[in-house]
Amino acid sequence: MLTAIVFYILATLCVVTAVLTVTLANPVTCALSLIACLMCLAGLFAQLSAGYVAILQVLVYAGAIMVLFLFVVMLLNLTREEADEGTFGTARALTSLVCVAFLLDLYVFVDAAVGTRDFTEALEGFGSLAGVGEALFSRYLVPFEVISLLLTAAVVGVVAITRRQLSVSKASEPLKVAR
Amino acid sequence: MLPIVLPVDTGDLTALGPLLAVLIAALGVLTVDMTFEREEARGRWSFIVGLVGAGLAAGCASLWQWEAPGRAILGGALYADAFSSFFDVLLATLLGLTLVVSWYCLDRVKVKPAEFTGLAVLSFSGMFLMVRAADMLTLFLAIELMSLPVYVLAGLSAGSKTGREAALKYFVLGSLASAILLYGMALVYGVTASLGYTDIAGYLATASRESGVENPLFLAGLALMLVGLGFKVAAAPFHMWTPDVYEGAPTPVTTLMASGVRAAAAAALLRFLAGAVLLTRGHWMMLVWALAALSMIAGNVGALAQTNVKRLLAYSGIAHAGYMLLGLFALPRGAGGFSMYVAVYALSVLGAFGALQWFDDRGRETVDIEDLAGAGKRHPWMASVMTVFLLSLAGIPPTAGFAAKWFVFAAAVQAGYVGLALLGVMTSLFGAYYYLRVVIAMWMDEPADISGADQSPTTGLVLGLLALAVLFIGCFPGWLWFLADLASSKLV
Amino acid sequence: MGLETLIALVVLLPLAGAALNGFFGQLHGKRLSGYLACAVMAASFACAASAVAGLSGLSPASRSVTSVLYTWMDASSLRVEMAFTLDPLSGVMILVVTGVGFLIHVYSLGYMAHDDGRVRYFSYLNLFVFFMLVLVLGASMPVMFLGWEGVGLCSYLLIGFWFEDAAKATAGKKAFLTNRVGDMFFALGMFSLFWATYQAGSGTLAFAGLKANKHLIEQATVGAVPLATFAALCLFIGATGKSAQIPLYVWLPDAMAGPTPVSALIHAATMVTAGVYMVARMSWLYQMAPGVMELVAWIGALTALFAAAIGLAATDIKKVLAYSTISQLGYMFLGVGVGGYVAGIFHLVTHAFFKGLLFLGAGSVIHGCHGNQDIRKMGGLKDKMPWTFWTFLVATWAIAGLPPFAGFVSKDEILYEAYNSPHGSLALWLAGVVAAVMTAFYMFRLFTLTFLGAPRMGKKDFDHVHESPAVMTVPLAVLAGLSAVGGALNLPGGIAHALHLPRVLSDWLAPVFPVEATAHASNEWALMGASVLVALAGTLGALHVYYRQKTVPVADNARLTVPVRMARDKFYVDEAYDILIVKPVRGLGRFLAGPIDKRVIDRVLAELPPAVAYWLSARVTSLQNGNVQAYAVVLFGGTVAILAYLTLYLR
Amino acid sequence: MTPAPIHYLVVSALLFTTGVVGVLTRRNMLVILMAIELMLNGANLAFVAFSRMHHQLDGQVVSVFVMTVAAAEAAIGLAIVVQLFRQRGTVRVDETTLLRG
Repeated sequence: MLTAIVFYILATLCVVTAVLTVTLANPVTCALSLIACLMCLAGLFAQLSAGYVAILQVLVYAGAIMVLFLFVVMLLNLTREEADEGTFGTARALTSLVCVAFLLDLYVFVDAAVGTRDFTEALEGFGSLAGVGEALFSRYLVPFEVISLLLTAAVVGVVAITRRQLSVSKASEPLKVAR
Repeated sequence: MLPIVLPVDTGDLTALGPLLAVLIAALGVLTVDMTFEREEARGRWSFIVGLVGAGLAAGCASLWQWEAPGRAILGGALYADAFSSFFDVLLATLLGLTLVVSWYCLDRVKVKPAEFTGLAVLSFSGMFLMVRAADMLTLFLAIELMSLPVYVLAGLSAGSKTGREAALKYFVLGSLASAILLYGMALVYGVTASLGYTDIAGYLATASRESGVENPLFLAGLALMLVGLGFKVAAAPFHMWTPDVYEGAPTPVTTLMASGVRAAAAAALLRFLAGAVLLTRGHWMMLVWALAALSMIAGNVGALAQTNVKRLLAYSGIAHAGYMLLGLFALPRGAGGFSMYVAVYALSVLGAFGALQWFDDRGRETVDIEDLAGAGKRHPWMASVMTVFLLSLAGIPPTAGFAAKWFVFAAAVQAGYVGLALLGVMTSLFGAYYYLRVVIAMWMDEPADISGADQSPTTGLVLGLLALAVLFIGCFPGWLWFLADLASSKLV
Repeated sequence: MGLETLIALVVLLPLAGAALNGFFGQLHGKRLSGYLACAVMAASFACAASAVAGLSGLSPASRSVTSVLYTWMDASSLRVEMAFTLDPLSGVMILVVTGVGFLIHVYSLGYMAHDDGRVRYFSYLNLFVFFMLVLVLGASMPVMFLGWEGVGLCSYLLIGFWFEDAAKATAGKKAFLTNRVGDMFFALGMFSLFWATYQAGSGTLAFAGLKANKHLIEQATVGAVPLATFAALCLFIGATGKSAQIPLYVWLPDAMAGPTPVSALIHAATMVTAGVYMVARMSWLYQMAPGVMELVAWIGALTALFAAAIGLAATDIKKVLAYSTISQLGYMFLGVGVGGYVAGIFHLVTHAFFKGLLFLGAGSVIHGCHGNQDIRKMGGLKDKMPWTFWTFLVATWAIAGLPPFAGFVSKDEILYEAYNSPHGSLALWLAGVVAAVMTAFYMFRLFTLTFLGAPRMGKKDFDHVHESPAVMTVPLAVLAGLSAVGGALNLPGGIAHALHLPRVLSDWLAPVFPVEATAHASNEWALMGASVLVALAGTLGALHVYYRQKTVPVADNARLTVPVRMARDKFYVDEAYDILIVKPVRGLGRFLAGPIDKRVIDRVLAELPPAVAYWLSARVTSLQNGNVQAYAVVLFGGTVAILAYLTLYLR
Repeated sequence: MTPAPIHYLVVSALLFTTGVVGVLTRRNMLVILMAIELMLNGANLAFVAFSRMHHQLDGQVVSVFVMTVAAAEAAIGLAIVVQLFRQRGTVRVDETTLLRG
């Protein structure tokens, strides 16, 4: 019973903050509600016996990615007009309707497939750091290596794309700063 | 403490040779980038390292025992089979050619050679992974590894007005497509309880009709994955980004996007649909049918009104995605046609963009057809080379494009999809029209003030050899078909 | 040398010449490139002649030798070999192609002597001959298609060889477009034939294989239409493109922009006859589709009439010849359409002689007049250019259908077939006869205006007119000889019978064509007499108007009667094409390209259910061009559509 | 009522769709990037829920990877947006429409 109550609270909060993220006008408040949403999601992960994922969710998302977002939002220091979105017109309403259709479709599929299924009792240690860690380093060794490349690519990419600005201002010493 | 057993054995490493070669080259380029002080040396050495990597990759791939049965290695994350070797050779060739034909153009479009080479090689390592991915997770990561550097590359030109816009558009749409792909993977995982292709195929083979391919969740997941992969091969209606991004990105980057990225995406699509999913179920084919038809129509019709060569090639690329999909209708025989089409298209379009770079001596973002006017008079050699590539794209004998089209059309006709093949024949009429418009402009119009005079002879030579190869494949397509068929028919 | 080797050599020698000139031409020099090109042509002709001689040594039933170079494409059940078949029909064709081709190469040595692009020119010309030989020798439809596309390509390259003015570029575009329409139908016909044989378990595209499986093709249908009819129709539309028949003829007159020897070789003697050859090659298929045969005959007859009518009013020497080519091609189609395959091929051969000669003669005139092509500004060239004059007279004589030259014999045979064949009719014959009058008329008009009468050009220009060098006049003389005696190849049945002479071509081609010999009707002499009379009428009419009355065509539209003016403006066909086809196609392109990028939502969604559309449009217009979100909406819309389809499917 | 897989999947679908709505309708590129994060998280929730349902760790592992990918994607995306902002002085997608046709 308690699980159910917690679930409904978390789920409601999660969805409401998600909706707020895409509807609020100010990017800063958008980012903040996204953080809230991700936190609630971490709670849901925990409920699904994914403790490790839940912790990572808080650390990586709320701790790192969203900070990056907030940083950029502040950096760009958008003026009022820039940030302002204008009214929610018919085209957007219609687009949203398409999305609702998508949602309904999705629900039909999901409900037909797993509508009646229930969770079985979780085994001891399911979703723990040890379990996930072992999977990461055995079965998922290749993806794990790929992710390191991916991060390298991201770093190189970001450096490359932002370096230009630096070299414009400090032409003599472009690289040392970036690296 | 849990015993952690790394699932690596030395036999696997030989199978991974091409991938490792490119990975090492990528790291080598990064090292070079950090080692040398002078921009020029950085550029030159990273270029050399990249080329060596491509050469090694091609060499390793061709050492593979093509007749050997394929198997999953490294804990089931990657495949080692003839299919990946076929695409290894292709991708290594594309990488080498991309670097060579772009080399002299980078300066003009104000992209630093070291950055271009580094990101291109990284992107290519993603492609090498894509064609051998054996589970959905690896596939997803490989796609991201391929895409992220390209997003950056599109916006890398310092002087470009449109590069960053192209990068943004590509990024936003690419991320949207990736997310859709990921959601599809989640749904498929929800049904099959596994990420591996083999398990998915096994599940489908054993499951009853109700819970198997007819499972609604599975269908929805497949559809979403099709969207994600369809985006990368630029099949309609997921193609909208192509013209804008191809036009806005610097031409060397467009070259890479049009050849390498799409070849890898097509290979991954074939591997997934043919290997993991038993594709030959009627209603499911209807979807592919619709995508193929829509792509052929949208691409060919869209290209008609274009005056910008890059946009024109972008639209035509959409049409080519449609022709490729034709090969999917006659599995398993069509698989060879599909792979061959991908290879021929990638080589031809790379040549076309390479020649475009050669002509565009100022590194402009837009190259209009009229800019090429009279090229035949000023640079008859290069104009001939460009003509060969365009004819190949148009599918006119005796170029490779005709042979490739022949195989996919024949496969579709044999499988009974006559209507679609006829649609292909008819839309390729449009194709001939717009490609030949460029040809006519080059040979019959008054010369424009395009000089291309101080162009590199090396680039010209490489493009000339590529054109000869395209003609050679057109005259003797048998060996390529044999390899493609050998590599692909076992997937199914 | 074995026959197979000879056949391969016939094809490959011109390719080698093209490659040598193309790759190394700049090295071995401009002068040498021409001699090299001529040498390979001579060698190729020699090989062709000995191959045909070898073929004639075999028994008539076994006169079909296939030389397989290698397997071109092998997609499991469909195997296409790069193979060439020499049989009596292709034998005739290769002799014409290499023989006339050789003469035109020699002529080009003189004609192109001062052109900087000579190396390129000879390289293209050799390449063209190669593709033409592939076309006629190809043992299967795809190989023929290879040649079919290849000759088109070379033709465009050569049309655009001199690209000083924009009109030539437009000419090239027109040629591309109309030919591609034809090519598409060719491909459709090819695929439908493959489909029919594949369905029955023996998929093939080799001519021999298709012919052997003709019972399968006869049984197959496309919807309610017999497949044979469908395929024959598609192939014929393809032929109209290549052979410049109604409605796809518009490109040929414009193709005259190229150098004149090119017009002679490609747009008169060889390439444009490919359609006729193809119909003859597939004669067994056409026999299964009598309706299509009738269409072929009528299209041919109408084209013959229509083009001859335009020829009456044209004033450019090459344009007159171009329309006359279209008209003569119409005759050939009339011939094959009524089942007179031998007659059609015979006319093809004689036409290659005299039309090649006419074009070369015209080239000599243009050469001598320093580029002037307007016959209103010529006249009196007779004494200045005696060789050209006499040879041109022979050719004009021949094409006008005056006995005893080649054109008379072959045209007479077509008219004879048009009247007497089971597929023929009085109406077809009449159309042919009327066209014959017009032909004689406009040809002698051309001849008179060019060579006779007083010069109508400036005195200074006239003084500079000179005869062409021997390298050009000798080919003229050879072709004149052939045009004069070529009729002996296939004497009219009555004459042959009376003199106990063989009908060489008929006997030679007998193994190839379906045996449907038209009995020697008693009306043969009457028909022949009628032919002579109409040819004479046309000739005398032209001489009367242009020689006796010294009429010169005028530029002023007001003084022309309406039909003449219409004829001179080509019946406004180009304009009609522009309005009916070019503009719609472009418009379609714009219309359909628009939605994809421009105002995506605006157009794509607005064209969907109108109720939704109107509601949308106001908001939609605010979405700008190139808006990434519009693209995203289409992407996601596609996704939703797929899911919706699956939902429906699951129901 | 104890939450069953379907409940989590509904939440996941809602998150994903909300993200799509954001991508399709918001003009501010930064918010669009956030919306993409929402979509990825929706997929993650589905993975974790299925993982729990099947009693099998693969789904959780995927979600860990996806977080990393999201970080990389966000970094690249933000860098592109910042550069575009420097060049054009705007972060509105409807104002970056030079490329069209």
